[in-house]
Amino acid sequence: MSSNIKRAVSLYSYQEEFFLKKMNLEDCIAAAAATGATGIEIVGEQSVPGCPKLPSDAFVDQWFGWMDKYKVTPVAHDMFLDYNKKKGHYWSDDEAVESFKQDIRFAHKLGFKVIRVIVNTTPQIIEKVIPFAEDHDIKLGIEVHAPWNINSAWMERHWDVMERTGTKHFGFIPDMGGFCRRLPRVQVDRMIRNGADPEIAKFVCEQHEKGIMAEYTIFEVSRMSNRRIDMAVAELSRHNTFVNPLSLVPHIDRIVHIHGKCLEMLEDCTEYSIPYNEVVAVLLKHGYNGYIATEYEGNRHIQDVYEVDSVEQVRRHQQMLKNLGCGI
Amino acid sequence: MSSNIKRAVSLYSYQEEFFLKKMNLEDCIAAAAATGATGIEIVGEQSVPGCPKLPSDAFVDQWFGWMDKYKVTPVAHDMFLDYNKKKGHYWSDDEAVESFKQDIRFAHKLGFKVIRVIVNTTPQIIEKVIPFAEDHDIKLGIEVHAPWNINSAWMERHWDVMERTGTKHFGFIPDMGGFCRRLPRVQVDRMIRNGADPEIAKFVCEQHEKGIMAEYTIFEVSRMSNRRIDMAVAELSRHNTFVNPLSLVPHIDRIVHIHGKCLEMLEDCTEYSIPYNEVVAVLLKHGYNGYIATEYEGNRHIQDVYEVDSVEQVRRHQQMLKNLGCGI
Amino acid sequence: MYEKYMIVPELAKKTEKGFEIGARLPYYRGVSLSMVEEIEVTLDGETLPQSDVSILINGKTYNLEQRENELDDRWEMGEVATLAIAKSGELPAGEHKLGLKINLRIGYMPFPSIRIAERNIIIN
Amino acid sequence: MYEKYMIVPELAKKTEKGFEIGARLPYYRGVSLSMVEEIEVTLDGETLPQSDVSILINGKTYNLEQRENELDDRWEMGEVATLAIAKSGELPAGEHKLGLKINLRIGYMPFPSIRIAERNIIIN
Ligand SMILES: [Mn+2]
Ligand SMILES: [Mn+2]
Repeated sequence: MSSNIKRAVSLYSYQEEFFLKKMNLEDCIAAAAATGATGIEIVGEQSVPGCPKLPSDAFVDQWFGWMDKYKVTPVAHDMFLDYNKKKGHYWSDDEAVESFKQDIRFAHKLGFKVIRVIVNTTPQIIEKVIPFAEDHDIKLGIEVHAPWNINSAWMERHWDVMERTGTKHFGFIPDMGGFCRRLPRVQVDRMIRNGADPEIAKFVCEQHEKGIMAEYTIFEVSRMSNRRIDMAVAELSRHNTFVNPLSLVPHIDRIVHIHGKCLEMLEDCTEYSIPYNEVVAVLLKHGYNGYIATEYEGNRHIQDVYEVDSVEQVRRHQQMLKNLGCGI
Repeated sequence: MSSNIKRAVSLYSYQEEFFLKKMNLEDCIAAAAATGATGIEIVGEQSVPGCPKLPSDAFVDQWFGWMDKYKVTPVAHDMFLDYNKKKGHYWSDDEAVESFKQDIRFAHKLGFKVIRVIVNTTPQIIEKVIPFAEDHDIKLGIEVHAPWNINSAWMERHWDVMERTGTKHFGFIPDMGGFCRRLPRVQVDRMIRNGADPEIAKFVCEQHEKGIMAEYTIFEVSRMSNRRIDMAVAELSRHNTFVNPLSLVPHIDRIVHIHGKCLEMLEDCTEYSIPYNEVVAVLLKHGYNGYIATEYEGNRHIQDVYEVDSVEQVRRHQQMLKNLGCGI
Repeated sequence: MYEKYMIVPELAKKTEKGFEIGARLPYYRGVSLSMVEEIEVTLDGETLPQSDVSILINGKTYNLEQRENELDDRWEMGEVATLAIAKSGELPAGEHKLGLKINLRIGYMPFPSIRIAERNIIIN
Repeated sequence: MYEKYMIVPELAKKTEKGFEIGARLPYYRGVSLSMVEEIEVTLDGETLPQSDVSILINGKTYNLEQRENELDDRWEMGEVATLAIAKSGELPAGEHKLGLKINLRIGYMPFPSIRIAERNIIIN
């Protein structure tokens, strides 16, 4: 089974092993390719020392050598705007634009076609950068990360820029973490390890699955407990949103890339919290034809007590996407 | 200019004058009809004493007499579920279903075709009531009221009932108060009268218009002030949401009715907070063909110091809808 | 909501057992009496026991317990009820500062619906 | 996030001016040194002044003021830096309870990104 949706892996997924130097950059690329994914995404400042400074020609040669060797394509680079990089000084728009352009140069040099724009980037700054992105044929994608959703007020302001400019080089990058019908178990369990009341945790999980608005759950929990850790469990429901996957439909042609967030891939190759089958069905039906890049992020919630196996988690996520009809 | 969108007035809009007995039920119907609206919505428990008990035959005759006299049609009745009507007892599903059925009988007797279902009604209860609604040819519409939106987790659970049952008698009633690009000035001004800091209020309004997520604004205000009234201003941003009107598009065929919320109709017949032109453009483009019922709710925010003129506010709202191509 | 109209001063008067005032329900629809969770009257700064407040509506009188258990009879929107407050001791004729708090139990609101009014009224 | 790996005990040792430990940045990407808002070391329950902590990274040493002003040089992900802590007075050889708090200034986070680690380490 195949479709127009292509599969990629963000090397962010292997951060545990990369952090601990159990895997180097080539190992990450090789592991991604071994899943059958054809695209590579990176957080430049994670994978490439010195980023967003332009990498050396030697590095660039090696990079494209790896792309050839492992038969993968550079897909997306994730950028940040460190507005308060300098203590006590908040960047002017001009400073932010200059930082942004440097990420475009960086991405362009390594062959990426998409830049993941960090969610706090203002619409004005993006509008100023669009011509530069067009010149470098880089599509900018504002990441639609929970608790935002693609129809949020903030995203509507970005949508307005897309509409007004009519550019083909600015769109959305939904992060599938915005479709958590259940609360991620790895997060809840870690909070219980840190002292949260298991009964309250159970209540919060149930309310979330019922679709109760997080503010109501937080209010209820505030009447059950005055402990910060219990309130933190309640707030999981605010940060791990679920919205109807149909919310993507009016924006399908504006989606330039997708983050295939996963926190816990089960042995049967489903994600514990996110009904990928439902989201992917909407994407397929309405003709999304870009990449979904696996973005495993469970490590931070389990590393305190478990051995992290990012490679296996990514493999399962890619297998799931394949099962759902994505990629070759 | 005309379209398939029809215009109604909810008599809820005249609540100030009705409360003070300056207008009786017939006056309200007459005022609605005078705007050119062709449909009537009521909150039964407001307009009809004893509701949801079935009205007397004499009342029913008079009701339909008024409908004929003023050339208007009954459109929608707004119901409630008073789960905790009895102190210390929370209704079972069976009790809720029975109360719901009584509202259906009530609506049916007065010729209404739609029931506005209050937002806290669970999907299970609605699913149990659907056959009864079908028998009475009453369309149930769950009100999508801010801070919910039509793609919220809670609404997705109702959407799931619509999909699974395939019924034509259950859908959504978006309340246009979910499209507040600006915070309602009448609410902000009242809070300033009640002691809120005008500078903080200005900041909150600006953040809201920029599309900043309410939680961020609330956090910022909590660092500026520890006064409850200032926090209440910040929370206005959470309760008066704005989402992209395109969010309605995937659900157009499931929208059974619309609440034309307004809090402050300006002299030029625009609403201060809600960009009706943008929302109505989406509705027209995508073929919504039901009613929009004016629901003026500004009285509660100005009655402390101003004379309320609901009739004029409704007139302006209807004129606005007419200007935008709704109704005859 | 409707705080301004809650207290109906024209109906205020002394009675054998205390005093009466007029009151409107501060809500946009009528409710069964059982949903009126609290009626709290404050006179010249003194909060009076809620069990000393009866409500006269639709030609009937309900004390606190009767009100809480009344699922049928309704306080309709805009209807003026009489609140009869039992109060022993002397109540000087003339102006008094009256406070009225009405708390409604509304199913779809996660929080209690509390409305508070205060005004100077003449009780003769 | 990465609290478990923040302290690198193998690098701990006494120095002329106090002691050293190894440390990793508790974050999923590298940052300029200027974004490391706080490095706070606690030894056996005593919080040591942040101005007494220098960081050795990429072959250079930065004191607090130099670190705050360093916009170019970066602490990359997973890289082990040496924290040199000046401490007068006697430091007995052997096991000590070490606390490390690192606070990062991350532009897209509305709150400070504070991570705290604690472990018993041998300082000889
Ligand atoms: Mn992501
Ligand atoms: Mn409404």
